[in-house]
Amino acid sequence: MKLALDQSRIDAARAAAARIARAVHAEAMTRTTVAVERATLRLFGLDGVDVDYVPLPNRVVDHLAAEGLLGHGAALPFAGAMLEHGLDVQALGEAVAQGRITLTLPRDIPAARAKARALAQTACARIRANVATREDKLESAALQRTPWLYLIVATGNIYEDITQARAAAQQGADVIAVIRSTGQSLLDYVPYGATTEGFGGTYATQENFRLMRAALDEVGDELGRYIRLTNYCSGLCMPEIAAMGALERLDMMLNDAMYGIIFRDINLQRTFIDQFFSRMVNAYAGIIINTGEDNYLTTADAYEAAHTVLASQLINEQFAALSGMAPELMGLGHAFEINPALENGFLWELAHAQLVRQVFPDAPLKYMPPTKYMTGNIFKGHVQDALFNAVGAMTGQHIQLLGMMTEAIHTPFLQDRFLGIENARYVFDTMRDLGEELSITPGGRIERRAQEVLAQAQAMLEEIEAIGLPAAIGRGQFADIARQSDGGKGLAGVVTRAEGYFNPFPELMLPESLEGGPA
Amino acid sequence: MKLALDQSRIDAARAAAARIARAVHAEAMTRTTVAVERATLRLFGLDGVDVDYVPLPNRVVDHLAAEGLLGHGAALPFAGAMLEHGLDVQALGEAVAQGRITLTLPRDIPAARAKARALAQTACARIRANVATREDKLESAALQRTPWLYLIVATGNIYEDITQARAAAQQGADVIAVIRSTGQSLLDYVPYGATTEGFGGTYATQENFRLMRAALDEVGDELGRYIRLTNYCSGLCMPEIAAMGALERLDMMLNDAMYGIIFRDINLQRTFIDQFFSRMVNAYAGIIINTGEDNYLTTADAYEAAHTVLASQLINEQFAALSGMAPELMGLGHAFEINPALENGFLWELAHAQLVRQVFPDAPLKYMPPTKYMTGNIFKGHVQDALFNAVGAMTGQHIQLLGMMTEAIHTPFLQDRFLGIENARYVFDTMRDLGEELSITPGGRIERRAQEVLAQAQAMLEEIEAIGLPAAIGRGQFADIARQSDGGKGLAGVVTRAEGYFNPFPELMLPESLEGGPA
Amino acid sequence: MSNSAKTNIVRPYGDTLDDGRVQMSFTLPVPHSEEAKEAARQLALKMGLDDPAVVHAAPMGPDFTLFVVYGQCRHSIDMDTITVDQPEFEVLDKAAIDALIADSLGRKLVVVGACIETDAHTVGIDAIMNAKGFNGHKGLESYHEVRAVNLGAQVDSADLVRRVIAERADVLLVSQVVTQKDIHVVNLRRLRQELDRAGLGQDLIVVAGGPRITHELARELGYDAGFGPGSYAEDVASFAMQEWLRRHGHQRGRQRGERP
Amino acid sequence: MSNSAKTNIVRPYGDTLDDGRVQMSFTLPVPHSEEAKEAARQLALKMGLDDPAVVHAAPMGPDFTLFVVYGQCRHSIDMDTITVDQPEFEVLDKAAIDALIADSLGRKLVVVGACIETDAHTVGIDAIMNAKGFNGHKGLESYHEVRAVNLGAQVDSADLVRRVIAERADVLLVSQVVTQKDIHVVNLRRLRQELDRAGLGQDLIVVAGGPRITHELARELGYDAGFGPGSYAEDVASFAMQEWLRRHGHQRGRQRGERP
Ligand code: B12
Ligand code: B12
Ligand SMILES: Cc1ncc(COP(=O)(O)O)c(C=O)c1O
Ligand SMILES: Cc1ncc(COP(=O)(O)O)c(C=O)c1O
Repeated sequence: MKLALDQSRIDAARAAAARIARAVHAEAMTRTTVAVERATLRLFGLDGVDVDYVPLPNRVVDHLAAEGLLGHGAALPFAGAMLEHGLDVQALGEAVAQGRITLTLPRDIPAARAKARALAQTACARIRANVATREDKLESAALQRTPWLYLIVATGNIYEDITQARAAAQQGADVIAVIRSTGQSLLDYVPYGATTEGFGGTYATQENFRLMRAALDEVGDELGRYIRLTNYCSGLCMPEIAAMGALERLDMMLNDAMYGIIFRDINLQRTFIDQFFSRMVNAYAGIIINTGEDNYLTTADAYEAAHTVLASQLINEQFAALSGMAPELMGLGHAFEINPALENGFLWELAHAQLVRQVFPDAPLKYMPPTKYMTGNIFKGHVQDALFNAVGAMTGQHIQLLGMMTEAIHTPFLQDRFLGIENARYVFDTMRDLGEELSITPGGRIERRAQEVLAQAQAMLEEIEAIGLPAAIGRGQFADIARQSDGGKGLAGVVTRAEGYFNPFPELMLPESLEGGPA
Repeated sequence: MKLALDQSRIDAARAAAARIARAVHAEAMTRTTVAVERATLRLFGLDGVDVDYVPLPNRVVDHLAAEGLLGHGAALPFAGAMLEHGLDVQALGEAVAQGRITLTLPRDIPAARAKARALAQTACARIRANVATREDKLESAALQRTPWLYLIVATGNIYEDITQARAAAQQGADVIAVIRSTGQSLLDYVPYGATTEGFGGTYATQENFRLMRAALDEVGDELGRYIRLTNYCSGLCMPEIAAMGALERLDMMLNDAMYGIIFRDINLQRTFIDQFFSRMVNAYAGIIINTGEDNYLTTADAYEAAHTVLASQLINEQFAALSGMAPELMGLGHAFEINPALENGFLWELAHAQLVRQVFPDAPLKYMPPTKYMTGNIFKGHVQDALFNAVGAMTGQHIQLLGMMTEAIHTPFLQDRFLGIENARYVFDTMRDLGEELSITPGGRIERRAQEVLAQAQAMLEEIEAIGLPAAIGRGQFADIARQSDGGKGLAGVVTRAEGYFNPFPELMLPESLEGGPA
Repeated sequence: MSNSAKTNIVRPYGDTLDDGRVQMSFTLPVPHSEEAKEAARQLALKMGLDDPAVVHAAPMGPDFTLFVVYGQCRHSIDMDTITVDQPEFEVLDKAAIDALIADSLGRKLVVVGACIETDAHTVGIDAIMNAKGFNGHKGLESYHEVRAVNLGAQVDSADLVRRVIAERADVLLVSQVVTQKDIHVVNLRRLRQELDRAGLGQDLIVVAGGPRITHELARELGYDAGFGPGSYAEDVASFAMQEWLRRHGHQRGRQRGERP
Repeated sequence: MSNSAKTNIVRPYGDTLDDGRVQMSFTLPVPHSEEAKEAARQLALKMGLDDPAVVHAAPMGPDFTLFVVYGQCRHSIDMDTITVDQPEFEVLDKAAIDALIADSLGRKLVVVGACIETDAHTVGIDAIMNAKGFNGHKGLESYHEVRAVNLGAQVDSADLVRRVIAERADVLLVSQVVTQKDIHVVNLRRLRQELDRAGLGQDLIVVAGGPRITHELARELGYDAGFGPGSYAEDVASFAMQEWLRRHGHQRGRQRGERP
């Protein structure tokens, strides 16, 4: 199944997106954020909380901010103090939190820099070891056919999540995503330890990551398969969660350059800085990101706004590239969200899914199920999910987030997930080679629709290029939601880089070709 | 969506089927059956039962048989006696049943013949009036898009059936089939009056036909639509049910040349004679027949035995043609019955449905839902039905018998039907023009499969032609079930036509071109 | 239903009046086995299903089994005893509402709306408030005589109360969509407390809405009305204005709300 | 389930142990309205569901409404009290069964099978009896030491009894698939009477089967065993031979039937 598309339009759209992303990136590189610096400390190995349950990375970064040092980055003052006081990472963090040590700019900058590099190298070694473990496990596991079946767990309790995730794996899930508690994205710190009290999801904590990773490895070993783990690298702590995920061998992360701005009203400047760092870490850790374009279609109309999804994917692709991410890690998101009452809606879904497939031939596309038009009618919902699966099968999607017939009712029950998997497996097996055996009628409705969406996306990107991405977001071009550059949460955490700002990670993690990478 | 098919194969297969049917037909035309003669009397207007609830047509025909007169047909002795005794149809029937009159061969044969013709003309006038009423109602009704949604009711109680049928019509059903009680097909008489005690279905009686017809007309008028009514013109009373249906303005009839032989173990000779007469009546009454090839796939495997469906359809087509039926009334049956666990099963279903569509371009194909592989898992079942609907939408089927998610559990509940309709409407609307917008990859799996099935059907028909249809059925070529010419129920009701056998209906009902039609 | 005229006692309907048929599905945390099926059957019996048939039982991993059960429900409901607590108002159209406001207030009706606390599901409140509306029903922003202030997602209760005071709101609309672990109840309680603390109990009309919000629940939590799925701006506005008139001593024909 | 080791009392499981969640759907013969939804909710309460939520209500024509309801079931089941009445036998394979027959009878075991009265669903009985079998499990016809006589569909009970006598059958297998209005019970009773009348109570082993036949029901109706969905020839043959041995005074290790 192939659409005849005008390659020059694709190229032009992509080039516009590249220029859009570069403009934002250049601006972002002149600043840092509290979250980037906390993530740096976490990668150094700083963990734990103080008596008030405030994480030590927050304590240290807040301290640096109070001392007016944050523009220099956390790495130099912290590494310098380690050398000066002869303390290890954790001990120094605790000392700072307890007010026993005040951080300063190190006198011996080169030594501090070397120390910071060494700490970063240790982190990188651990992350590389995780990558190697993943590769080993994948090699000895049974071959995984695409699409991978991606299931969410969302009980709010990590232990109950584990029960659910084990069962889902046994039922055939390839990927488990632990949905985060409502509201965590607005916390300017990462909660600590194993948690059992989330709403609509479970807190993302490093311990929860570790527990779930171990459980999935265990059940995967039993089943002779590798079960991928996903969490949310999103919100005010995006870079820290990237760090935690890299350290705990997560395999995928929800991570979008614009989602937080639009859907969580997180400050735009903050988000662009944070997403760069977090994607760099994700790329280095071999973590596939999942972008969130599907969300646009929950507020805007999926038929009218289809082109905004493509435009946003092209922007996300270019931001990811600037973070050193290969296309093989770009799980660009899109969704089956057209009103089921629309005549020929299935044709438009097919057109869109195939368009995206062809515009991003190497990306492990993530295809999202119907949510907005799901209702309490679970029977009809199950059929909506089946048609979603059919489009996935016909267009060769890579990651299929399975629809739940109870989408409009509750976060999934164990049996909802089981029935969702059964639905998907049936459709994918019975339609295995259908995509190959059907062609799209040239010049027909499907092809014309895809061409139209492509043309609209190109036009949109050219318009955004002219006014700049922040202005475009300010006009509500995505998801019908408008956000201003100075609005939203977390702007206070954005700091202009001082002369001599230093962070050891870009040098180690970015490919040579990129700005900030190894010289 | 079009398959490249070798037209010469289709022509050869059809020609073989024509020769097969003609051979059987020639043989059948030398005999009559108790059911044909009872149907003749019913068309004359004979109705009612005796004190033991034995229908008067049975009493009269049994009497003729006892008198050794049945080989002459019922028409002449009966019409002659009417003249002789000056009685009307009903009075004469009652007199015979009460033993007050003994029927004989009329002395004045031409007068009796004229009387019989006059009675038949009255019947034909009533039937033509029914056809006109149907056409009027269809004209003033809202345009019906294909596929027509065909729903069954099967409570066993005609009044409860009416409640269900009304609700189904309100929900969107285009066709209502009243399923017959288990075992009625083996009764050698038609029950009488309104009935409330069937098992797995409701008895087919003329009164039940009338009640349901009136109810559907009423709800159809309310809705501004014409709701078609279907019943079973099958079993030992096939010709009588055809007569009843024609008189009560049914719109469709399950009516197959071989189903009774194979699935009800009804005698083969009896069936071939009965089916001719019943189809002639159906054709005259503008009643679409539904053939039963779908049933083969409930005992034989749907993938392995796909070609038997096509071969049987070609035979049914030729038998129907010999009864004067136009292709527009041939609702040839086929089904979506491949094991859902079979990889690429959907492709083979698509291949088959499209093959049948192309081999019979003018026939209102009747597409049957999954039944055999339906289980107590209603959720999966609903998805199986959705994919069945998808094939129906893509291949342009004409009559879609809707699947019920509770197929493996019980005859449909009201809500099962509602959800089945909702499923179908969603799929048909969202895929409205999908068939047009997709082409089948030339030389691919789907096309090769269709070609293979066609070739197998051709080979099978050529083989059957060589040995004759009765022998082929004797070898279990259809549905893996073998039946012998002299076996099964109802052989005793077959009578060789005597010299001077007369039945007024063929002359009035058959087109000129056919044997038995007007000179 | 011709038969049901006789009596108002109803039972579930499969394919025959009063056959009581219901379908159920559930999971038991036990391995798939004959014993598990029997347990499912007995559970259905306890629920008052006669002749329960376990028509499907599937292992979901080694520890859980899924069941589909059909049975005949012994229970019935007397429709004559059913009363539904619904907000009392007559649904007016946009023009009538505008006219009513102009007549009675002589100024614009101020409506503040928000999706509170951690909840970011704004589609529902937007459907009511934004000009565009929902399903062809225009939102409050498009009403001439309404000043609609939609604060959007994740609005902290305390902030909201400050804003209500600042805007001199007549009506406050609150949306809650996430209900896991009854978080919506917690959030709505918290807001009610904040409102009470600020002394906003008297004049302000406070309405809650969302897919799992019922009028009953809203009343329990101290709100003036609750609106569920399928609500439109004109419903809320009609209620609010008629409530305003009631509070301010005006009279109007009362009638149970009906969707047009 | 780590937790459930503590106790054997189980409740339905949604996403948390003992949350009791169940799904239901049913129809009420009333028009779609708020009152109808309330009736559905109250019905769920009567069934012992706490906090029932009517998540979907759709009019099905003017007289009926469909409901989907979720709720938390108050009832629980103590797994320790569950006993299942099952035919007692050890499942042997084809070769072992053949050997057992040859050893014990010294002649072929004669098995007559039929789908009785109006029922024409032969696929089930064919699955057990015909050589081809079902799901890769060969049927009795293919057993060396079995003489299998499959009479097929719609066999009249009186005819069947005559045939059983004529064939000197050891085992009679009866299939019943249509169950509407309990027609299977009527048919099976009738056959049992005919068998008794013919004095076939003692020696003949009589087994019933079909998708809604349970061992319990079969025993109630005077049959030696009942087999439901998923039965294979070896199950029936194992049972029959072991029952034959019991009746003829042989002993064998008894064990509850388990699918291989
Ligand atoms: C769209 C959507 C989102 C979007 C929201 C975008 C946005 N800006 O609103 C995004 C993608 C951001 C999102 C995120 C999440 N979501 Co969400 N989401 C949905 C979804 C698909 C549709 C909701 C919707 O828009 N409905 C359409 C509107 C028009 O309907 P409505 O809200 O009911 O409003 C109507 C009435 O209720 C009423 N009404 C509503 N409010 C008010 C207020 C007043 C005053 C009045 C009078 C009337 C009224 O009038 C409206 C019009 O008739 C539902 C599933 C579904 N199909 O329902 C899940 C769902 C609501 N989400 C859910 C969850 C858990 C989340 C997350 C917490 C998941 C996570 N952990 O990441 C996040 C976090 C969000 C947060 N912090 O709150 C769950 C909630 C489960 C539960 N019952 O607790 C649902 C049910 C999905 C699921 N099955 O898991 N979600
Ligand atoms: C195939 C089929 C038919 C075929 C039958 C062909 C044939 N020669 O058998 C045809 C098309 C002819 C047919 C007709 C009818 N059918 Co039918 N049919 C089915 C269908 C689709 C599958 C049944 C089947 O073959 N299952 C596969 C076999 C292998 O499973 P099984 O029978 O359960 O057998 C297994 C076990 O139960 C057990 N077993 C069975 N018998 C025995 C016996 C012994 C001794 C032992 C040990 C074990 C055993 O072992 C088998 C292997 O594991 C079902 C729906 C469904 N999906 O279940 C409807 C179904 C059974 N039919 C039904 C009905 C109502 C009819 C009709 C009455 C409809 C009508 N009014 O026209 C007719 C009349 C038939 C008649 N006179 O009996 C209903 C019965 C409803 C009910 N519960 O009462 C069903 C459930 C469909 C529905 N939802 O309406 N049917
Ligand atoms: C990219 C992305 N991040 C995050 C989320 C989840 O929201 P939250 O930020 O509240 O965790 C989503 C929604 O599914 C998403 O698509
Ligand atoms: C042609 C035909 N006749 C009749 C029937 C129904 O069976 P019975 O003959 O028992 O009414 C079917 C089955 O669906 C059929 O396809």
